[in-house]
Amino acid sequence: MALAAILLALLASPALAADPSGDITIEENPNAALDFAWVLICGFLVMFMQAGFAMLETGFTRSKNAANIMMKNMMDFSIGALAYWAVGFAVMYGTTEIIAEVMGWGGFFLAGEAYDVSTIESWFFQMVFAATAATIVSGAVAERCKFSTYLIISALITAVIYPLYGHWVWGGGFLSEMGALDFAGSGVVHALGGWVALAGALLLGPRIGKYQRDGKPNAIPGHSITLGTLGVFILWFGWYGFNCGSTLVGDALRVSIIAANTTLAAAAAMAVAMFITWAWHGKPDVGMAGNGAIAGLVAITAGCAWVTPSASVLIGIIAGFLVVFSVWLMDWKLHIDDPVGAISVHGVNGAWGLLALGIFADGTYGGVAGLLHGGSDFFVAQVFSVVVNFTWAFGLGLIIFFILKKTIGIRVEATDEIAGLDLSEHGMTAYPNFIHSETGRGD
Amino acid sequence: MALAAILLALLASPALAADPSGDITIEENPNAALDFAWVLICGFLVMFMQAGFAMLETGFTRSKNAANIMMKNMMDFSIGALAYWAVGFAVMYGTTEIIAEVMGWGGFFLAGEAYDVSTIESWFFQMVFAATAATIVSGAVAERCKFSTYLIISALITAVIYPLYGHWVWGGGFLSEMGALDFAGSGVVHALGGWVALAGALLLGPRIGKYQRDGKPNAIPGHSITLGTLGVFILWFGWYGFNCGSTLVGDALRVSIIAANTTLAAAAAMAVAMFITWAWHGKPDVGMAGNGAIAGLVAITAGCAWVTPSASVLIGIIAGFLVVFSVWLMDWKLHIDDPVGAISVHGVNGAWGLLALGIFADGTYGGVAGLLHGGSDFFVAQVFSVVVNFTWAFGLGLIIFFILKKTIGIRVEATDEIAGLDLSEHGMTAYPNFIHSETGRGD
Amino acid sequence: MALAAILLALLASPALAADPSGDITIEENPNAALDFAWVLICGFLVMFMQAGFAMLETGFTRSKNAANIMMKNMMDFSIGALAYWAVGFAVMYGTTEIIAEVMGWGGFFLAGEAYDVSTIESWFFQMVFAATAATIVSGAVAERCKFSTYLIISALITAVIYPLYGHWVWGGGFLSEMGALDFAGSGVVHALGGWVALAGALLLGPRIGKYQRDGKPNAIPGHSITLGTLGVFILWFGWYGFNCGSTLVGDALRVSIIAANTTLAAAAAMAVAMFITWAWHGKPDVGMAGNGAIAGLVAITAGCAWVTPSASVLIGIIAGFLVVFSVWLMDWKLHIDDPVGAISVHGVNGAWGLLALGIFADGTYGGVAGLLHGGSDFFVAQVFSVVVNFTWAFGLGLIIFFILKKTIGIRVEATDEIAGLDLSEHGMTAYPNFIHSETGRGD
Amino acid sequence: MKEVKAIIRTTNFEAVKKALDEKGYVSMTVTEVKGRGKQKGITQQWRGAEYVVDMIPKTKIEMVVKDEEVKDVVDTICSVAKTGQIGDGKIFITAVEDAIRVRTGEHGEESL
Amino acid sequence: MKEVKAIIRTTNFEAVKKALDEKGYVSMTVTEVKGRGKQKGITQQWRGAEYVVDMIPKTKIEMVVKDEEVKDVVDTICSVAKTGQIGDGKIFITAVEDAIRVRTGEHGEESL
Amino acid sequence: MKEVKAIIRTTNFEAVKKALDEKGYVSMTVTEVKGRGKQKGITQQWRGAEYVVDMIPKTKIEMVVKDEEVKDVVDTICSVAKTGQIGDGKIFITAVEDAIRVRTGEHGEESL
Ligand SMILES: Nc1ncnc2c1ncn2[C@@H]1O[C@H](COP(=O)(O)OP(=O)(O)O)[C@@H](O)[C@H]1O
Ligand SMILES: Nc1ncnc2c1ncn2[C@@H]1O[C@H](COP(=O)(O)OP(=O)(O)O)[C@@H](O)[C@H]1O
Ligand SMILES: Nc1ncnc2c1ncn2[C@@H]1O[C@H](COP(=O)(O)OP(=O)(O)O)[C@@H](O)[C@H]1O
Repeated sequence: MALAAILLALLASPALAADPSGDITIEENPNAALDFAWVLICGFLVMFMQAGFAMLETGFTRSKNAANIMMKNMMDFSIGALAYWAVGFAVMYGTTEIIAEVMGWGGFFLAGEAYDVSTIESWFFQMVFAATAATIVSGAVAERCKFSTYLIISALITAVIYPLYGHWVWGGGFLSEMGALDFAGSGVVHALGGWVALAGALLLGPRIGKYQRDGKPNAIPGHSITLGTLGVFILWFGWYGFNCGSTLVGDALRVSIIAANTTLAAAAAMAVAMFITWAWHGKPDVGMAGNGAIAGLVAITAGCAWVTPSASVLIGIIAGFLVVFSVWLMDWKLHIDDPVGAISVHGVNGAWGLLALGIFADGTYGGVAGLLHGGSDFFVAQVFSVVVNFTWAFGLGLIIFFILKKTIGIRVEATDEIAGLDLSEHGMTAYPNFIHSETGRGD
Repeated sequence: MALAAILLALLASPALAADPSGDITIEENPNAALDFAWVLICGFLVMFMQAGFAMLETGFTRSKNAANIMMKNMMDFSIGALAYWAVGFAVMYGTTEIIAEVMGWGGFFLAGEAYDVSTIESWFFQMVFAATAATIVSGAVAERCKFSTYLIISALITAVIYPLYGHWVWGGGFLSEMGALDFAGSGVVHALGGWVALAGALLLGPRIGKYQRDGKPNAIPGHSITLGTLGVFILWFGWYGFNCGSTLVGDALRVSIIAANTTLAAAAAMAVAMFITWAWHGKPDVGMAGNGAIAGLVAITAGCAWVTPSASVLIGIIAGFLVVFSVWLMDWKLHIDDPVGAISVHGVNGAWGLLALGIFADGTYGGVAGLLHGGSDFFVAQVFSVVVNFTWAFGLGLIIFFILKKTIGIRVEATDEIAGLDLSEHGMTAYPNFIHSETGRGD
Repeated sequence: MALAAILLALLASPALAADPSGDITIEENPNAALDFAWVLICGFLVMFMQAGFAMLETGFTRSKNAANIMMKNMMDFSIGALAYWAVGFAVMYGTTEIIAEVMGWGGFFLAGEAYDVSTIESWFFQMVFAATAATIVSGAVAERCKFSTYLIISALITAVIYPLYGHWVWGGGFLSEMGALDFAGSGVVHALGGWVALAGALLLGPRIGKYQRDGKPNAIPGHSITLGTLGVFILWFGWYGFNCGSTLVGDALRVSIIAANTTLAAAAAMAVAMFITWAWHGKPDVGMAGNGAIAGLVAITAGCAWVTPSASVLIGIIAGFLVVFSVWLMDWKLHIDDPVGAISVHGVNGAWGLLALGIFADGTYGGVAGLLHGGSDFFVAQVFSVVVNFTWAFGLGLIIFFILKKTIGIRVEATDEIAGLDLSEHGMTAYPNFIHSETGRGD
Repeated sequence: MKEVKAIIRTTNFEAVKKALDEKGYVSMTVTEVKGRGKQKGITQQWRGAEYVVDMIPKTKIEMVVKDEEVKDVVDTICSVAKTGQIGDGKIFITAVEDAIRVRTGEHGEESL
Repeated sequence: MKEVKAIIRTTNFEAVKKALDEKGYVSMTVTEVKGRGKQKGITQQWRGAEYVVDMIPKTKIEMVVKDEEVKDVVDTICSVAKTGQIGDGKIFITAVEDAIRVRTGEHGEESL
Repeated sequence: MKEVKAIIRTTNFEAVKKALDEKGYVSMTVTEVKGRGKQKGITQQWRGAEYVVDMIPKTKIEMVVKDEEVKDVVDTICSVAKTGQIGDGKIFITAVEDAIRVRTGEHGEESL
């Protein structure tokens, strides 16, 4: 009802639009044509990452929760887009000067002045980023989080958590004023999503059956390695849009190096993650190779425009180590149950990405130079950014999950969890024409 | 043989080509470079929607028909491309003036004057649209339609049904002269496909087991929610090409608003469809959420360039209601068995899209203004367009399916249907390494 | 360790970079912006073909090897990208003049002069091609090749086999000097990959159970026709990047004809392959239709820029015949076990593509005219190119597989093969929540 | 008590279930199996080659019933599952010594 | 020797397995089945419509044990698999005439 | 009539089927099961961690044969299914009271 009223008001409101047709913009800047084409196409690719997350996440979890995971991944994009349209974009990039260091204001519902081709181009690219941040959480809370609660989390991430931090780094806020940088969002998107995921996984507790009485973790294998791997490929594909589109213009030729760096970091991290498991357990691990690739992509995202290809390989190698080590740490030491490794992949490597940028930026592009090239101030700003990022996302995540836990609840009933969320939350099974089996796990 | 003769004739024919190298075109219009890049990339995305349709359709139907559905989806693109090359494009956009109000003529087999970079750029983008119209039918006739018959339908849609109606709206025919508009094809592609699908589903009759003796419908759940959802994501991704590419040029900056509108309508429709099922049955329905998203995409397709983001949300909300209601109507009242909801998604919402454009177009782009902004004539033209669209597609669909039914037959034998079309039509099973089960449906 | 040393050296090395920021390049050539956007986006699409190969290959093989196939497809891209970064690109396009007719030299690790936006743009597009060549082999050696050995093969293809032959055709080597052409790589990528695959399949021998005592082949059906078909669609989609991106510039308007030709050849080949199986076995074969589409794509790759749409249809028709015939020949006469048909699709049709270009090029673009249009010299050059291509790829493939066979071994143990490579090579199963079955094959 | 184990065509299962249902025989356990008997397999095709699948998917019904119900159950199954063509299936009868209802611990016929 | 055939809730299987394990009853064969009995099905939904699934996935355990072990096995299963709600399952006991260990060719009880 | 129920390694199934076939024992019903016995599970890995799978996929063959055929069938299965390593499987023999061919309604041994 309230929504209907708002919509009617919006439809009736006098058009204060800036340049809704684009005629003025293109006249003033003929290059805008290529800029728009570039940013939009890259944005489409980023949107497609939603499919990648959905496939990766469902592939790495059990078949009895597959439909629930599909639903979460569809709905976080839906809710995310709507929340970012209504509120998120306005507090991230709104240009009304109130407390510009902390948050923007203006352009709610993309109405009024925001009804402008350039503003909406920016909205579109940012919206797919916001939805990415939201969807990361889905993996860490999989197989036990209540669906209704998850919708609220998604809305909060895209309306508040992401936009505010995003404002600080990309919207002219205090982190950017301090000189902190994040080219395509290792911190703004990935670490932020990863740390909220950490808060969620922590407060949810591990899945039933994940830990033995003595605290030894059980492996709970995913139900489809083929879909999981498809997810890895789709994410990698979409990531080119993520990183390369973050030039935001069509004539920044550095973009070829961004594409190469993106590839090399992912390739190196995947190879390293695979070789570690091979050395460790005697056999190369398929799931960890997939995690490794995404870890490398996350780690290069902040610095992709400012480092060399060789540095990218190094960043990827370290990402490969980090992801394997972090997954082990979560599982065996911290006893935080993260079904798909979202925290290790996005949180840990997102933070590493920010630091890596502060270390390896070589000064050949935009004058951004890291520690190794004399930029110690810049490195300090990056360290600070990592701390703020963690504090904000993890802290706010804890608060939100805690409040939700005490109110509507965050976790399904034990019997529902054992029966599977597909049945309990959606009254269906994902694969009704196949005979299932979960028997066979030793404990 | 006949084909071979034609091909030889084509190879031997003197080159009357206009500008096959593109040298003249680029000289006359340097912007053509970006135009071509834009339209082709968007066309690639539209082509990829074929994968989305295939996944959605197979995910929402039973495993015993999965290979047949794959085959239909591959072949309708193959046959569609060939039919549109041989005939379809020529009758849609052929420039020989005979009866231009009704049909075009010229450019068969892309030979002669049509051997031109601009003509073929247009052909490519239109071909992927034609194939989309064809593939929509596949979902509604799934699990019982003869494969051979389906091939004929696909050829007829892409060679005749789509091109003629398309000519009336986009090729300078009588509907466009009346002022009717359809930016990217809610009517030309989706409603058209949906109404042919309606004719097919009607004449085929419901699947065995769909209705109980008392007329109460049974649910026949799809065999893979993960693949079905992947289909939704792929379609959504491809739809950006569908809508944004329909600018047909690279420098129409309004395209950012098109992308935003596309997203918002789909997001709103998906959320609404989900919430309705939640309120209705107590649990949010995954399949209906997916249907909702596509319904929103279909509904915004006609108006995406001419409405505001807020109007798009409203269009999406109504699409969400429409799809849930229409699916219920087909199942419970009209007893038309549409396994994947193609009629409700593409037919009903395609018509709604045409009307919505006539209502909400706000006049800020190209001067297109709907009912709410003073364009009552335009609205009337849209209503007329809806009627013509339905009459043409449903009427011709009925005639064709009827003739086929009386001649080669349109439906497989009952025993073949029960055994599954994979076995009966293709002598195979889609998942030979898994144990299947169809038992368990109460009736 | 050695790698670490190299990386450190690279990080420390003085920047000899040409134009790492792109400022000079864009100044000198403002068109570079569109060129970069075009080539990179097309490159992204080509990268996505990796997902297509993975899906097609796993869909067409048994579930007990699905994880292994995922791993191979991920790792060949990883290893391929790294090998092409370290070595491959340098020997393919390196500009130091040593023996330019045979190989390039320079730009190892993309360091020094190669740290340049144009060079790296070229690297990116070539890297995804190199990885495609590598991944082709995966299908032919599936279900029995040792994983460790496969990694070595992948590295050799991307570091040596592909770059050297590529240099001869695209890098100014002796084949290009003779006038041989290959627009997007029917020969350079596909036939090359296909002939290495032939060598591999030959030396590995058939899978256990493939042949009966009397030499009659058993069919070993793939485990997921839906994933296999998804692979076909993804490949087709990515192929537009492959062929259209090979213009390497953004303003070659001929690209629309390339897209059309690509579509038509694939469509025709798919239809023909389907109809042949229909006529032959009484039922249209889904797997062969998929193989047919890819065969058509491979066959048009060399000539896509230089032939007419009608010729493309003819090339596709012949490709459809060739693939069906060749699969039959491998299976029934040569007894070479190629689980997914990689040799027939990529090898045979890659060679056909080179010849077809030599026959049908019509002279309207770049003056390239084939046999039918008076270019008999050119045709001879193409024939020669086919021979060199086969000799190089098959010969070197034989040598490498032979050496590996005699040293580390190329095939897993028989018991491991029967149990499946997922278990034996990776200690896992791809679908642990489903009941599997391999029973039921008559022999 | 006897166990009636019927292996029937999967495509006949729904009809058999309904027929048993109407006669009051509700309880059953069903397994998806593969089998072969007189029926010597069916021909399938794969990428252009034909081959014979000799283990054909069937549905196995296990019902433990009272001795006096056996004949009726068997007749009901036979009447519905019969197409007259090879592959209709088999029914096997074995003795069951005891039956226990897990929920209540009841033994014997009353637990069925 | 007797065969204890227990059809239980799939969600109880892990607990039953562990309980049997602790009592030393390790050997078993497990099949994923569907079944119905008193439990008249569960309601599911599909694209906005509700429907009843009457064949519910269950897990079938087959264990061949010595005559004297039957009671203990049955009791163990019952104690763990019992939730008290309809659908807990059934256990059937049949006589087994002989058992053979494939690996050694041993017959009878020692082969179990 | 007896039912021979053999639980064997899945990887041995094709060979067993062929051996039985050659001796004229064609009819059988096959189920994919999981089981454990002496074989205490196999180690697998998942995203960098190892774990033990204790229910191992096996194939269950059910054949109802004439009393006098039992020994030959058992011997045939044993000879082919034996690898000598733990996990080869078990064969159980039970009495079958009657058999009915659905297609014809025949009873007893002639229906096998
Ligand atoms: N002796 C047997 N033991 C176990 N299962 C059998 C036996 N005979 C037949 N079956 C099962 O019954 C199914 C149908 O048997 P078949 O001989 O093909 O049918 P029909 O009774 O029409 O000749 C087989 O696929 C198999 O599963
Ligand atoms: N007479 C029977 N014959 C075969 N299986 C049975 C029989 N009765 C019950 N079952 C199996 O046991 C399962 C549970 O039975 P049900 O009657 O629902 O439980 P309860 O014992 O709690 O009443 C059923 O799903 C079915 O698989
Ligand atoms: N007592 C039993 N009851 C039911 N099934 C059994 C029994 N013993 C063994 N099995 C089945 O036989 C399979 C092989 O048994 P196992 O003891 O591992 O082999 P082995 O005979 O070589 O010691 C098991 O996985 C299980 O399915």
